[in-house]
Amino acid sequence: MNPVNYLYLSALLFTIGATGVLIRRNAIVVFMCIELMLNACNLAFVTFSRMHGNLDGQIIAFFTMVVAAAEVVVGLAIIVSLFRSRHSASVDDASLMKL
Amino acid sequence: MSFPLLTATAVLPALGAVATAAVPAARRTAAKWLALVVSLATLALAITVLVRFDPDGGRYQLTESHAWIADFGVRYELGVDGIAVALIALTALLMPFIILAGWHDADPLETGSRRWRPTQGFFALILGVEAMVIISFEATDVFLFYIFFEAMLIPMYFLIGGFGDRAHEHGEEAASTQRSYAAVKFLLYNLVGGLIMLAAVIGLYVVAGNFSLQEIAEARANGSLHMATNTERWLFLGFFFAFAVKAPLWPLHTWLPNAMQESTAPVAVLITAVVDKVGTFAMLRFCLQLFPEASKWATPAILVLALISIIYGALLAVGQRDIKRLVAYASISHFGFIIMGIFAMTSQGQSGATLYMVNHGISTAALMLVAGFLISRRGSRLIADYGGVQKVAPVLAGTFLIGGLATLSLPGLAPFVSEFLVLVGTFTRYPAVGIIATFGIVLAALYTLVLYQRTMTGPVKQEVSAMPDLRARELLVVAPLIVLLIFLGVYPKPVTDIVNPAVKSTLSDVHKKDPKPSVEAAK
Amino acid sequence: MENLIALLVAAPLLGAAVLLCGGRRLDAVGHWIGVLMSSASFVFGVILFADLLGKDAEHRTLMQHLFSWVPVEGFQADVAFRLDQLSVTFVLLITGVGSLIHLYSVGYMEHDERRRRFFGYLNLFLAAMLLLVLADNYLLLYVGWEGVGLASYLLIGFWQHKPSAATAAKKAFLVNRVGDMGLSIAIMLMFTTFGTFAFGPVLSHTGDTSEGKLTAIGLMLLLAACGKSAQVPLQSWLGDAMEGPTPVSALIHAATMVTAGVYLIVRSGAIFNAAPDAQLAVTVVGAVTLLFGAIVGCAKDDIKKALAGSTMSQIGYMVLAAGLGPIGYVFAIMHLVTHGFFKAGLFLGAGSVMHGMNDEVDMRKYGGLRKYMPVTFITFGLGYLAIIGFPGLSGFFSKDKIIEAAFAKGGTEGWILGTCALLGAAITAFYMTRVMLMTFFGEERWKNQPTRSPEAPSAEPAAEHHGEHAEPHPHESPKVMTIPMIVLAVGSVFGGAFFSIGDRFLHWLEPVTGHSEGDSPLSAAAVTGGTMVCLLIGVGIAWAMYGRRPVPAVAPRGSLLTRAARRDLLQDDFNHVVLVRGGEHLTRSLVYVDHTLVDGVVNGTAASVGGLSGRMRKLQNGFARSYAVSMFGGAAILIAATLLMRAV
Amino acid sequence: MSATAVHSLWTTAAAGTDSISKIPAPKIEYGQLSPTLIVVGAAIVGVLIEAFVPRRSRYYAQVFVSAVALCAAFAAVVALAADGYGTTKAHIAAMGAIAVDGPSLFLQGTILLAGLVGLFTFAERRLDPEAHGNRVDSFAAQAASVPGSDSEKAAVKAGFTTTEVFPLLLFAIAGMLVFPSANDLLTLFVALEVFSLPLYLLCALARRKRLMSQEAAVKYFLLGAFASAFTLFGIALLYGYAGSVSYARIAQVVDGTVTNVDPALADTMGNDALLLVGGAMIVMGLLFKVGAVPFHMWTPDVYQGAPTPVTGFMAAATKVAAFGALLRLLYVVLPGLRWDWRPVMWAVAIVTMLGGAIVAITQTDIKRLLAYSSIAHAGFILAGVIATSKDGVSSVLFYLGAYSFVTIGAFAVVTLVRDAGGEATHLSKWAGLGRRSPLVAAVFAVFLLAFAGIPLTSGFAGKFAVFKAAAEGGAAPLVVVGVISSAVAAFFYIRVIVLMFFSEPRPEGPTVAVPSPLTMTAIGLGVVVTLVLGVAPQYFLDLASQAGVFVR
Repeated sequence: MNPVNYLYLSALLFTIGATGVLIRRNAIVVFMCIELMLNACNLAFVTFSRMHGNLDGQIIAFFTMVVAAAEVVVGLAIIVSLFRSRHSASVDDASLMKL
Repeated sequence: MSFPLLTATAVLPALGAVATAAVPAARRTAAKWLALVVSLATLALAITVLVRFDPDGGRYQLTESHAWIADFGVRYELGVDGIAVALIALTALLMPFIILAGWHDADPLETGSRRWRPTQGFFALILGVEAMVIISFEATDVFLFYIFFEAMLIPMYFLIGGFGDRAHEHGEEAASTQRSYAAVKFLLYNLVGGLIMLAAVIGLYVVAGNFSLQEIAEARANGSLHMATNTERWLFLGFFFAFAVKAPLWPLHTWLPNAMQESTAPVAVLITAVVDKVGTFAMLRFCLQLFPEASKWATPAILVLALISIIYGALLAVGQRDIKRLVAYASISHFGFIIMGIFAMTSQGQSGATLYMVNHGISTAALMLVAGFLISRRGSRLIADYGGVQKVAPVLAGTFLIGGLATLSLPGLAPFVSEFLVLVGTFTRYPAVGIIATFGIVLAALYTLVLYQRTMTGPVKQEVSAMPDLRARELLVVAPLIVLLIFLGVYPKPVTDIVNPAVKSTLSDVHKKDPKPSVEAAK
Repeated sequence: MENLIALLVAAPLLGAAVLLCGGRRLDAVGHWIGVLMSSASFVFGVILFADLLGKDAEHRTLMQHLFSWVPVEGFQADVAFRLDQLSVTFVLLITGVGSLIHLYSVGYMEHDERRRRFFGYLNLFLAAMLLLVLADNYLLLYVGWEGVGLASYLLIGFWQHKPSAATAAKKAFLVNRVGDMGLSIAIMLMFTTFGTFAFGPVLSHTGDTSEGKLTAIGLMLLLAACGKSAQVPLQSWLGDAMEGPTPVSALIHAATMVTAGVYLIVRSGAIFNAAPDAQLAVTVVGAVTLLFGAIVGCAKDDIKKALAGSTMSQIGYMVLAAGLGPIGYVFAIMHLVTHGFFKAGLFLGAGSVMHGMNDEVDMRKYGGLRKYMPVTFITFGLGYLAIIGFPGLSGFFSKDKIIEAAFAKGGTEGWILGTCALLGAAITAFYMTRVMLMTFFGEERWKNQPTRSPEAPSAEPAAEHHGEHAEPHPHESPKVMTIPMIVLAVGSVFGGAFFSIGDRFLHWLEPVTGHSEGDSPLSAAAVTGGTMVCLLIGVGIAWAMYGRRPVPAVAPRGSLLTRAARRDLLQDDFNHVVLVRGGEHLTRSLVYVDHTLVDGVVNGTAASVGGLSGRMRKLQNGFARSYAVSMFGGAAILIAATLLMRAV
Repeated sequence: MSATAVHSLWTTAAAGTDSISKIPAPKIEYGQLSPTLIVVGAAIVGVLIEAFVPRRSRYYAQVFVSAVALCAAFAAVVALAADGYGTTKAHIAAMGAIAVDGPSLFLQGTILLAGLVGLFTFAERRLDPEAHGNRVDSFAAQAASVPGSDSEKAAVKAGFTTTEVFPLLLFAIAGMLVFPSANDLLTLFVALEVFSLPLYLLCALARRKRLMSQEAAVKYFLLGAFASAFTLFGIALLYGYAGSVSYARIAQVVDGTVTNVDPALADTMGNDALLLVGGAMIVMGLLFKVGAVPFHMWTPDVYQGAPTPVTGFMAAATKVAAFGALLRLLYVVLPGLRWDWRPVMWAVAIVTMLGGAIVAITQTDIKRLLAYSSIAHAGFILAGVIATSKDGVSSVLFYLGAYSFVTIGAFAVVTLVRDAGGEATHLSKWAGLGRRSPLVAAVFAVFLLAFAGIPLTSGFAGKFAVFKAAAEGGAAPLVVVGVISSAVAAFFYIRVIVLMFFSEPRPEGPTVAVPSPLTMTAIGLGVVVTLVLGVAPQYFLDLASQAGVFVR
């Protein structure tokens, strides 16, 4: 099967993720969408690695996972503390600062 | 390496400023005396410069040159020609009078924080301005000049915005808002001008590769540095715009009336008599030397603007109800004359213009300072609030009249010589312009005499009936200025002798010769 | 001997300096210092005059070069004096009459606490006036020219607390400034044409340049002369100038300063000779003014204003003569000198009358004063006879010569000018007789009615020292005042004869002004006869109107012309409507423009940037997702743009 | 560890000819990486301190360790530079992962100094009134406790302090040190995350106004993660394009010096669409970090919400690191694409300069004002970046150095002006400050003038440098726009000065707290640097211009 299709898929996933970020209110969901985008990246990496016949892409994919994990740790911490103090995880409620 | 006289002349007041600022709050008077002494010492140095300067010597004398910012092609280069010397002398001369006149202007009404020391600040800022003005007269490196041309704005800004006339018709609150409006207007106008000049300065560097006035001028002269016509014109406009704002030239003048109206009389003098001169001086030194062709190209337009300034300023002066505004518009008219003389490109015109800078400085100082004394007595700037002062304070009225007569350039007083030179110099090359400009002298008579009549003559107004005459300190400020006005009116030769050679070389920079008379009647 | 010349100017200048800076401690002696200084320079003048007389006619020119004044490249102005027959004549007139009037003022200003200052100004005036006539180049002359303007400004407005005086002073200065514009432009033209403006070179090279240029210069000089000598159209200030103390009117606005214009024209004769059109203009101005002034003089009830009108008209004669070229120059100057005597005398007389009449100036409140102030009456009368040209008195000679010269101009011009001159003579006779009759004859209208009635406000505050509304007690003035009057009267009686017999004056001035006999269509006798007839007619009418019938104490409404004449033939109203009102509107609108347009543009820009900022600020709405949108959009644009760059 | 190192390791294994023992160990020049390593090490020590040192002495231990570490790291940088690694011995270390050259050393030095000064402001404990008899800094007593809850009160009463901020700071600094010297895209990404994540946390730790602080953190985190996702995808695309993530390799492919393209890969290898889109996405990620329009919108909110010391540090150091990375990317990886990205960057620079300056005019909160001004400055720096010349690089380096100190100093001053509710950041409260405490006002005025680029301040020298470079680089219009926007910008700096000096003080106005020597040093250093770089910048310009060459 032509590996290029995987690229199309990853692009699709990335776009879905981005759209999710733009349209979803709940911080958690937004964050999940971001994770989705990262996964799309991983897919792309792996695919390219396959196409080029070198392993860099796959290695990078590992790194990305690690980073993403770290991100989750930090992100959830922040979001949770926000939720606890506001009893809402909606990113739109958090708009004290504007103008 | 001889004693760096020029640097000293600029550094002394700077140090004085720091010292003055450092004087503790309680010792207010000490700060005043310190400032006065420093300004006098500076005057002494300036006189030394005047003496050491040889009119028939090289173009730039007492030069100093040190490496500074190699990356920007900037050197610390100082040097004075006749024009600069004259203006440095003027600056140093006026300062003691300004300080003396502003003796009580900055005494704090209420004691604010223990560390709040307005008086010290006032005099420190004045000295700071003096230092910057002097060094920008001395700088022969475009960048060096630019730096102080710009930096000067900051102390001026605080002087205008921070210190105003005591009594004010709408109370202290309104006064402070108006003051800060004037200050901001002043700063923004000049900053915009300066930033546009900055672009031109950078452009100049890109074209020329360094900032040394002499090197560039030489390179221009011997053709080794060629500028494309359009480049030169754009750069010229960039420089000229900044100078025209500073000068100020119509239609960039509107900051001046506000600034002079809101600031105390000494500061107002500082603005018109000293700081603005940097603008006209820079036109002579930088615009003409760096961009001769563009200068000639722009001359017609500039002459028209100058002409408008002359007439327009005078007419507006007639229409003013505020003494200081009136003087401000009168100055605008006079700056029109100066700029006209510079761009007439004749030796009479430019010598006249330089002389005009000096004389205008002195005459405006005389008029404005006396006006300041008047205002401080009555606590109002409105002409309508005065009348019959002549009866109660004859000396004040007399000095005021002399100042006014100088402003309308009465023969026998200094400004007449310069004004006539400018007119003749313009007339020989542009008769029409010269004739139109001549109307300015009638209008000058109008606004001056109307001012004098409304304030000094007529029945004595109730409010002024108890007005004291000039005090010793005030007389000490005015008398020397008046003597100077008369002396330079009768015998301007000392100044012209210094200025003429510089003007000659400037004219040769722009490759201009005086038009020859049709009949060689002169022996 | 040359070095004395500077002293001529220096003496009164010193006096002025001392008096003005001296302060109160000089109040006691100030006036005597003033008199001393003026008479000192008179003495110098006489010495120099004698010295000149000693020389033969060609070498009667003394030059003194003091120092180089404004040296700039081609522009070389020196402080240098030239004393020749012309200037020495003026020197003597100025210092002589000046000294007399100084003396007179000692008495006249006795009660004024600012007398010291007054004498300071008078001295200043003398210095400036002498500088004017002694200068060797036009620029220095210009200094004197404006100097006298300043002095006259200060003296007209001497009583500054009176708004009318202050206004009059300002008006005088401004109108003169307009004239000065002409002078400065003339100097500039000279500089561009000749490369110099010293008398010698300029006047000797008039041949080398085009007539057009010379005409331009001539007209500009004429403009200057009009301003200084109160010639139409710049005459309006002279009437108001009478606000000044009477000695001032006598010295500055009758005898000396106002004649500076004539001096200028005669001095620049060479230029005018080479520019006929300019000359014609001069004659026209002269003729018009002499009629204008005369007519105004007929209608005024204020004695000083009446005399002012006559001054105007007499100077018109001089200008007319000066415009006639070499034929007239000498007579212009001659009339100038004689006029100096009798007009000064008349003014002093008027002053003396006012002095005795609680400073009343309205002639309708005079009458029959000859009994009360005999000396004044006689001196005034002699002056009167002199001015109307009574045979044998000085006015007769000088004016007659001018009329002759006018006819001698030849052609229709000659006829017209001559007729004007004759007409003028007739009117002069009329209004002077009128003044004479209303003042010294008829019933005593000042009896049993207080003076200073509202419609004739007093000119002099000295009244404050006399009772305000008391009935006046006419009395003769003190010696210090009468002596100068007597001296001047003598001058006005014999001056003319002295000058004319054997054409002394002519031969004296000829080397400077040159002279030529025109071919008059009329014989000298005919002209004289005509003049006599006009004179008699004028006097007759005046007698018929004011001598036989009693003079109403309140002015009758009078004919349209009379009312116009009372208001200076509406010339002032014209100025007011056109210049003053127009100017006010102009300035007011300009102030508005400066505020709204020039300033508005800047403030507008600032405001619009602020508004833009406010609108852009709204984008920052605090919602993270909308920020994300902008990032996403930005990224999209970035990518698209990059690709686009490659595409194109 | 770096990707290439790893992969060479793998590939050799895959070759599988010899036994594992033959695997050559990757060669790491520890000496040349020492600055980073020191900081990381110290951070880890900090974590241990948190774990084992009793609460009382944690604060001092942390401050001490961090200070020592930063100084040591800076010393290492200086040593390396002196050793010529910045110029002659500049090379690529850690098997192609890290470039040790002029720019990286210069920027690392700047970051370390900024970090040190930042550390001082972090450690300041005299500004807030003492809570229950123990000194407190500007960080939450206990981040986990809900604002206003009893647990929070208890934490405050117990005198808890979040000393974790110091290790976090060190981690962030470590990431920033790597960021500008990263020489392959993976390192770049990792570094990006390493310094971003701690910052996200730090933003959430304000003691006062905690809700705003948390909100700022959330916004910063979500948007940052969003941006880094873009970056990562861009990296993926570039990898796809070049078959490698090392800068050198990509650059070669871009230049076309690598010709032996496997035909099977023709549709990916050397496919310019991938290159352009990828490049654009990575650049976008970096522009987000520097806060360039239109990726700037997080800046004001985060600057306002974050604890002021963090804001100051962030504003200074993040810009330095991000611009360093941007420079390297554009000069080393994409020089071949100059004609594609320059016009785009032009547009970005212009909108950034103007946008930042214009919006700032109507701001009413001093921190937001400074945020917008930092946006405008990002625009100015971009103008230097666009010059694409050695002068451009050095001018940017100089500007960053000058700017970072002014910024930290300015924010440090902001921490001093306080009222009952903590820092009084609303402009109206600054009215008449010049009357109350002229010194503080004067210092702040100096910083503002430096921001405005008034001569004799470092701001002017920097601005002149970048504009000069831009003009020489043929970007004259950019200079004109820059000049105009500086004029606009001048307006609001002046507004603040007017407020401080020319308007009457409010009776209920804020007080100026007297700080400990720590903050004083921070501010004093800012002033000194500002004036020195303004009056005699030559030495530092030389430094920057020597450091102006990237190793390839």
